[in-house]
Amino acid sequence: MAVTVLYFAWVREAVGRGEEKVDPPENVRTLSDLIAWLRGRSDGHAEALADMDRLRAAIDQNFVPLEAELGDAGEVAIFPPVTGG
Amino acid sequence: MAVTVLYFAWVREAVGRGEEKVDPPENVRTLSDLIAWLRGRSDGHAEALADMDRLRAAIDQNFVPLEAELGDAGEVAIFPPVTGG
Amino acid sequence: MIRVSVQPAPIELGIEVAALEERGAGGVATFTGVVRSDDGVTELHLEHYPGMTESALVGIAEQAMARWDLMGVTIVHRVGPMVPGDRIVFVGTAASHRRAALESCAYLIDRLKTDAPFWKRERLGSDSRWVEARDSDGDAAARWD
Amino acid sequence: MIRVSVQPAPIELGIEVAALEERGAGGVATFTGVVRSDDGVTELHLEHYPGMTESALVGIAEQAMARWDLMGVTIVHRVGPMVPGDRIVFVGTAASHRRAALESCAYLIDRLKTDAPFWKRERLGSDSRWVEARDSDGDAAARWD
Repeated sequence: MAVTVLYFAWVREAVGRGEEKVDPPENVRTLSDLIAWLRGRSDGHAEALADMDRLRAAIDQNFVPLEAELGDAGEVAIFPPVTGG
Repeated sequence: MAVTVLYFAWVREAVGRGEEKVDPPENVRTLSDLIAWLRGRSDGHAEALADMDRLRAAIDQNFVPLEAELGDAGEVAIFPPVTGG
Repeated sequence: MIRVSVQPAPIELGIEVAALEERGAGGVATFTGVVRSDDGVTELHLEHYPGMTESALVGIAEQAMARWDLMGVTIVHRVGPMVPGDRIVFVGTAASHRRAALESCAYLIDRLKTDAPFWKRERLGSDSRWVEARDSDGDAAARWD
Repeated sequence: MIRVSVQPAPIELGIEVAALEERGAGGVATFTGVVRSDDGVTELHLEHYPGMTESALVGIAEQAMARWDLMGVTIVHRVGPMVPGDRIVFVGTAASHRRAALESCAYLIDRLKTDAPFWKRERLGSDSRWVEARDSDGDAAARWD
């Protein structure tokens, strides 16, 4: 199941890119699963995604908890807690 | 004891003037006394000052209740409840 | 910094807000009252008590400064004749914390409604009438006691 | 009427307020966030999530409209580089009742802090750092739940 993953702020900087298309295996069902699987892609991914507590996420542009199922998500975003305003 | 009395809004209109100097007798001790005494000055005064419930007042530019003593007030103002803002 | 103005001239909102922003606090909250155009009023006339008005407004501003951590308080009230769409009153506060800025702004306008000597007269075509005080304004002011 | 803008251009406060005043509601409340100049920050950079940002802000504005009787809600957030003194964010509401205007303004800015995908990076001379989220912002947003 191909999915577009977006990264923002220091997650983006550590990963080294803002966007990538990935095709995770069947056993990747939740956002947490996806994050754990993405860690294996590079040292940058491993560093950026090391600490789940520092990460927040959205599926198809809606905030969701990391336990959320990916379902048929087309776009997943991984980022630090927001700091606007 | 001479005192300057100011009137505002419909009180001013009914009295027919915005300011007057008056010299009430000794037995006029409170604002209520003064208002009752002022009623005798003209039909306009009587009309404007007929209903104490519709009146508010200040002594020397501070809001005070109508029961307040005049003391050595230099300036008394009588007006309707305020409607600014 | 407290700024109070009681003026016949139109309220220059941009200038008032800029002065508050320059306090460097990070947050500026404002409330602006505008003469309504939807109830048949063709003109509004604001009478006030010169001298007492200014000191009453300074007193309200000082109370806000004492109650919240503010870097600036501005109160501008227009007097004399005005028409629908004109600004009657502007209150603004500058603070490091947005809640202090917004709460103190509510305080200023609630207090101003009951504690400053202004009187409104409305003209509706050829009719005119003094605006009656509203109990709800007393209630709004009382919540800060 | 809801207006949402996420823009690299400076926030034109006068124009935004005038549009709210023209709603004819009688009262306009605003909150403006300004880049602070007193903590050594020389530049602030705002990153956001294009597409999601706009829909998140519209969602927050719609929630305010559902909760209070409002005639207008405006949210403008600047993105990209800015310097101390620049406006980061403007929220404004138009309502017949001043309390609705001011409370909804507080709601908008509290919610925006936690529910919209923006990230701040500060530059202090040659150093730069991502701003950490604050627990107090979560608490402020939670009081509206």
